[in-house]
Amino acid sequence: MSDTTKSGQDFEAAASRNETVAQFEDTRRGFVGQVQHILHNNPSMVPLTVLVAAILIFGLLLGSKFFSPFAMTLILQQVQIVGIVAAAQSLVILTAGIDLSVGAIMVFSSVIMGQFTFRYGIPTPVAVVCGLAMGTAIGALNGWLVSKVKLPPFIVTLGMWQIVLATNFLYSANETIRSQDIETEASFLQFFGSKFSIGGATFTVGVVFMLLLIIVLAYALKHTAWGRHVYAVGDDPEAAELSGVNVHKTLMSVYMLSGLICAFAGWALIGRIGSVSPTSGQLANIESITAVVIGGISLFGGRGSILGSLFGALIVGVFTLGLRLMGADAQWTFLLIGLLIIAAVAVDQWIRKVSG
Amino acid sequence: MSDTTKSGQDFEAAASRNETVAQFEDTRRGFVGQVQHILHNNPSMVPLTVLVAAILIFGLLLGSKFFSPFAMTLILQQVQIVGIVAAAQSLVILTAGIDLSVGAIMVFSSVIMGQFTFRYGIPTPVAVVCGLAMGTAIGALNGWLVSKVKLPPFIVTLGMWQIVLATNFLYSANETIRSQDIETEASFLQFFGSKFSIGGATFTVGVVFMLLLIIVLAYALKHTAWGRHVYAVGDDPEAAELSGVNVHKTLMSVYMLSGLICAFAGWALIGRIGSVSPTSGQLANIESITAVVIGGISLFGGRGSILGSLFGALIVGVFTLGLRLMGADAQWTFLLIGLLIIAAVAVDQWIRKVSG
Amino acid sequence: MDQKGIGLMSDNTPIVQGRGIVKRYGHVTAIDHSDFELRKGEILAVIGDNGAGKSSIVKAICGATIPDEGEILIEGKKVNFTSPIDARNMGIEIVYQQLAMSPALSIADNMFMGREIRKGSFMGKYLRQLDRPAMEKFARDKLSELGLMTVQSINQAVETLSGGQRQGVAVARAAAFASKFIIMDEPTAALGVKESRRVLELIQDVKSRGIPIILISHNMPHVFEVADRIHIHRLGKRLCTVDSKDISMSDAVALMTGAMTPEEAGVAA
Amino acid sequence: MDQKGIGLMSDNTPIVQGRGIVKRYGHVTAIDHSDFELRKGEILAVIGDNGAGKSSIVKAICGATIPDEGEILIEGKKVNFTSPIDARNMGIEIVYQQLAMSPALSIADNMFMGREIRKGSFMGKYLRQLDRPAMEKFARDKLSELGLMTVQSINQAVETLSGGQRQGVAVARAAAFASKFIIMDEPTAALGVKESRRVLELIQDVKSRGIPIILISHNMPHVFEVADRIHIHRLGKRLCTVDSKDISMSDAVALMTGAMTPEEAGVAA
Amino acid sequence: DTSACLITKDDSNPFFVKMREGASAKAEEIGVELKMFAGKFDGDHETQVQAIETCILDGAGGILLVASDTSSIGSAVKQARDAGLVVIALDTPLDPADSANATFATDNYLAGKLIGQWAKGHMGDAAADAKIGLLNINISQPTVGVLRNQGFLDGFGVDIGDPSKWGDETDPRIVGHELSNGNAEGGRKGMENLLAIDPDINVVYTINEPAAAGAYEALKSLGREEGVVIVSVDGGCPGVRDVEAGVIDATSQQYPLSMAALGVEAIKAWAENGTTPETTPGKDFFDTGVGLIAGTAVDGVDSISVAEGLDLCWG
Ligand SMILES: Nc1ncnc2c1ncn2[C@@H]1O[C@H](COP(=O)(O)OP(=O)(O)OP(=O)(O)O)[C@@H](O)[C@H]1O
Ligand SMILES: Nc1ncnc2c1ncn2[C@@H]1O[C@H](COP(=O)(O)OP(=O)(O)OP(=O)(O)O)[C@@H](O)[C@H]1O
Ligand SMILES: O[C@H]1[C@H](O)[C@@H](O)OC[C@H]1O
Ligand SMILES: [Mg+2]
Ligand SMILES: [Mg+2]
Repeated sequence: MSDTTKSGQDFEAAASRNETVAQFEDTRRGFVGQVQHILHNNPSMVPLTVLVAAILIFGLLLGSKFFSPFAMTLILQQVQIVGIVAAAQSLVILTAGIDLSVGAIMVFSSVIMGQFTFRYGIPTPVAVVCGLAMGTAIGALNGWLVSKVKLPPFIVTLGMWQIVLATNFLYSANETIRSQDIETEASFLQFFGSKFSIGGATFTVGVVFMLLLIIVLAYALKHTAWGRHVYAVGDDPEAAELSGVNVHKTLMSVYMLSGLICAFAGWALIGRIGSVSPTSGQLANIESITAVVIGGISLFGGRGSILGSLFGALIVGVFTLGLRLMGADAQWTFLLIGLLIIAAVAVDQWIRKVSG
Repeated sequence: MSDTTKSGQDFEAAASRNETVAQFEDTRRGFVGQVQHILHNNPSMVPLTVLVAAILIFGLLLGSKFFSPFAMTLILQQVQIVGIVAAAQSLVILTAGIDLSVGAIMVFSSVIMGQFTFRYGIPTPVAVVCGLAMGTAIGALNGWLVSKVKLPPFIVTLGMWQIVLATNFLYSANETIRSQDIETEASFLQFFGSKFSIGGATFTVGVVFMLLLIIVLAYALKHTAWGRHVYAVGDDPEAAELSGVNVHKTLMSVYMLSGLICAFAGWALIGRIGSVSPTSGQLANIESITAVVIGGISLFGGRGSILGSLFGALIVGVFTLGLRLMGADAQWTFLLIGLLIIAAVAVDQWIRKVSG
Repeated sequence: MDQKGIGLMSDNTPIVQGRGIVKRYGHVTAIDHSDFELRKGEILAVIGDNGAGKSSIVKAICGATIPDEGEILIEGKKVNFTSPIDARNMGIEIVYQQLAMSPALSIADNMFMGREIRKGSFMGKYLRQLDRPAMEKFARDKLSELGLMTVQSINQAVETLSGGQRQGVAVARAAAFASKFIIMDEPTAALGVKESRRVLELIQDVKSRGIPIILISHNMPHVFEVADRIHIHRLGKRLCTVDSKDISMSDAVALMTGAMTPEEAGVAA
Repeated sequence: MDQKGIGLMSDNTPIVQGRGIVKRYGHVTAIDHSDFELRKGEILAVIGDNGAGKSSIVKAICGATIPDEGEILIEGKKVNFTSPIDARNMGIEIVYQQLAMSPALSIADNMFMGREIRKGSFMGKYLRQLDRPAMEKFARDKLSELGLMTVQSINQAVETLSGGQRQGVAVARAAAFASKFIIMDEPTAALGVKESRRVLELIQDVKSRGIPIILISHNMPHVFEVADRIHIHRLGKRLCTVDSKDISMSDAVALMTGAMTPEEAGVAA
Repeated sequence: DTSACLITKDDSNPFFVKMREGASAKAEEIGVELKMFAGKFDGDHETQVQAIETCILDGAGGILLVASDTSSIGSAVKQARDAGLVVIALDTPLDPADSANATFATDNYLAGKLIGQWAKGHMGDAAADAKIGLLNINISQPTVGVLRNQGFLDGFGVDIGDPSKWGDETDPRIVGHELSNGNAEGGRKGMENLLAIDPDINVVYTINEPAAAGAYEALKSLGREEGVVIVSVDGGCPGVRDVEAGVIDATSQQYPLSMAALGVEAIKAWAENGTTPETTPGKDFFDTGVGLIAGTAVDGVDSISVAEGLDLCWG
């Protein structure tokens, strides 16, 4: 070391190496401490806990009416669309963005799939691919405006929402394509509605798709470089750029993927409602954002897990069905869901605080 | 200085005082440079420019039909509700929050004013005060949840929106109080609708209220300590707290004021539509946020001017009326408003960039 | 300046005393049963490795974080600060290591944040109008005293300042308003040679006004230049406090890095 | 290391050359027709007052900001960086004054941001799975080399680190990955005595690998300890560049603060 | 040349899309210049007020109005009439009906009552212990929704309590009121919820045909599509084809095209000679009629065949 200190100050020589890594004693308090630690390191554990608690409570209150394979798979089917859209929304929100156009992209994609098949006689699989491409293209436009023109995502997607929805109505002339026609002529459009049973419980392709989608995205976000970049961009885009992340590419990939996932949601929507209806999906943006935030993803970006969004969507589904089964009427259900939203996030906050 | 350097390092003595303040030469380029500088220092100049340009263009296209005192004051009347709500929304957004419950607070307050008068026979002015108090109370609840329980404003107000709206429907039993009844029995409720003329142009009390409100808030935000604190909290709440701002008090004041202003908007709403209708105001949140953001206030808080929000509301009003008069049908109007939202903010961004 | 408070307490009551302070962040114990003491009229330096817990302990003292255990006494009276505003109301000012400014607001706005001056006129009394000229003049004066000459306008947003300029603003703010004591967490870290000099002078100035100072710094020459006593922090604890005249720079560094124990150095732990 | 590039250029072609660089921020001119030059294998210190424009000029060199005027040559070839990624792809690493980290991500994630290591296995090839153990080991090794012993876990989020710990991570990252040259903007500002020592050693290490370094610092002893040449920046311009052996610390400080002119000091401007 | 405005509740509902098409066709035929406006959603009162103001400003001769808020719109309508415009209400009578110069509308209560009577007749004795699910519009309970719902229950023989709201009935045959937002997605979800409450539901009222189609999907996915009576309102072509296919059992058909055409003619007549049309005897508006379309006729309830319905359907 002597040669490095050619004009170093004397006292600094006293700072000799001390190779042991410091370990402060860990004075955590047994079981509770462990639980808190787990919750702290797994942000999606909180909504999962709320979800399980909600199922148990409604199960106790309602008995087998609620605790049946029928009711459980029904909830999955009811949340599938919101769940898929929430996956797209999660990606965007992780980058500190927000996507208000998800519902419009979804319904427009489904209209493209339907109209291309029925109006122009294009083979159904090709029409489906066109619908998926349209969703991706709208997502790309969103991404370009956010990343290149540097407009706030809220504004971009607010504008795009209105543009896509108006285009959707103008193009479709608001015409519904009936379920029976699709079934006989283009049943591939209803592919996501196909059913199969596992031990008394009925699943649809759409439900399986939702679950797989979330798992794949959770993997990609956690275990690939792309995923790390998504978090970094959401955390602090400037820092990310300076430290070598291609912020533009990352944002483009996120918005395009979001558009594509919404288009898949559009396909799943046809499976669920049988028909192609241009008026669907009007609440998809609010519902997906609700799911994402109940699921513990920060609206400021960079924090949270996509699994949480799935749990968030399921929590809302469980409460809605549970409350209806308990006889709450629609207005009361609406009120209680409002309370639930606040309460779920308050619980989350509280657990995080306790676990420090 | 010698006594302060009892063990100072020698070389430091060389840093003698040099009292002239550095002035780098200013190489700005004439008129354009000046304009850019003005725009840069007055964030609301950009939306104002867009507004004036829009008025001129529609004036040229539509002639006196548009360029008349009647049309101009009509626009003011049409934006008054959104303008008032946007003032409330601006305050909240300046603190880096968002208020999705504005419309619900507005309509519920108006229902309280109406039902208290008609259902319980309370004197109208007292009923109005009760309505205003209710708005403030809901705002306080929002503020408390945001500031004390530390929940994200998006979630708090999303939940509150549903809670207040459901309460509104439950309480009012979806009953409209008819304009004729109000006129004969409680005309004070329609006070904001009272008209007076200045040189061919007709103004309503509601319009004047909107303008005064914005002026007062602009003053308070710019010239009082409270205003500085609102900006500081929106900029970086932690830094604000550390540097001596009572963040809790500031947030409470903002949300309560927002609630109160929304309640005033509810009163103005009765003036505008004549009746008390529990189904009004469902788009007030989206419309007010649109106005605020077109007006140049950052959704990330701490930046922008409340005057901008007024201009933002007027821009949307001008475009809507202009497009309608030009015969664009509703879907095309939506589509063009969507484009406008994106374009207005893109222009804003561009000007800011050029003026660096 | 709280003359009365000083007058009432017995002469050797410390201004600040911390006893057995503990602060944990999840698995990390940032402060581990540490003590702390600041005496009347002194400059107390706090030194220690990166991550030793220096910032954490001064934050606990001024209410910026709430410790998990332990008690804090100001002039012999137990206090329970729940926010830094409580501390400020007692005349305690802090220069935070991560500065605590509102980036979009101007230098003047930042200096007066939370204690703005209102106009004396009708506008000020009834419409609560701020006295901007007064605030700007004050801010300009304080920055000039520090020799921060390259600041081009007092109405510049803080986010447009260089790192060192920002630090200068924070130091000027604390020095201008403190009446009980000042905590400075690495106030010269980003400062230039000239500006550092000014800050050290300012610290001496403040001391001569009778206001004690806690100075956290990694710059040993600076520490030994101004400090009366040195609190050496190591692994979350106070290792020892020594008189700056009784110890050499090398021993101080050896102590704080663990190359030497207090016994070896001949100082009391 | 870009051996080929070095081999091809003539011996006295500077590694980096900036000519007539201008950068304005609205009314503020941060760099005012300044020149800049870094030579092969040297350590070039950049000194100057707070706000003199030091950070601005090195940001212009590495593409973090785009200058309004002037040209930049790397190894004699004109470059137009539009993003710091361009610079990084050429083997240029920067330690920014405001650090540039993702606070919520771990130390290891931050060190490998933008150049993550994938597993060699099927998972890595086809499912693009990251090789976390490898990245963590590498990160731990680099931090240990710097003596950043108080970091408790390599998976800790950067936001939970102390100011100095963060700086250590940034320095370790740059040193580990640079192949052409490194820019360090006040790398020891927040560091403790021991940690600063390690950084200075590291700088010498890097130099001995043939990689030149630009070091911005306010710490004169550090500057004179390691620098070959000193670029003195004043009021947005390069005042002069001097050999560190040809000038005393006092004269350097006098030059940079304007107390002395280059002529008085007997150095060429 | 006469100019007129058509203001609908929204322009995403096919009902209004067709009404607009009918109005433009008629306007072109008889030489009326027509501009079209719409609320942003069904129930958007503010935008309708703005549209009325715009029409006044634009110097239109008359307004065809499908009001979202039938009583609140009164003051805006008065303003228009004071400015010399003729205001014709379409589809939904205003409150009071004489706020408008004339009205061409469906009697929505009657539309509901017809499907209620038909369902009762169709089920015969089983109606006495029917299990009824209702798929309404949305939580703000707009008047059309209330009128059809209460009309249906009345027709089915349920004591409806307060006729101005749904949900206050005490008849044990009612399983529940769900919301559908008038679309297929909501129809399916609402139906699923009703089935979770009571899987034995056998009568389903729906606010409109998209909601009915959604309800059918829910039933089908459980293999319950047979044996449940689904009734609806509107008579759009997809809806009538759904009756043909047995998806919907009966629907009350409305005639938006004729409403629109009659309305345009009335404005023309007003402009030319200041006359307004007569009201239907016994009602305070001109009833454009409701046709009950059912796969199988029921004694005592007038209905038309699917084939006739397809001739008259509108989209
Ligand atoms: N908010 C936090 N969350 C988790 N850990 C934290 C937090 N703040 C500090 N720590 C940890 O506490 C320990 C002490 O940090 P502190 O900032 O007090 O160190 P310091 O002595 O001021 O260091 P430096 O000289 O680098 O500023 C560090 O190990 C740090 O990682
Ligand atoms: N983004 C910006 N917007 C406006 N002005 C800026 C911006 N960045 C820097 N400046 C100004 O440019 C000048 C030079 O700043 P710079 O950060 O380069 O100084 P520096 O020499 O690095 O100072 P320090 O030693 O304090 O870090 C300063 O006057 C600063 O206020
Ligand atoms: O009659 C119409 C009704 O008023 C509206 O709300 O929905 C479409 C039609 O059924
Ligand atoms: Mg510290
Ligand atoms: Mg700098």
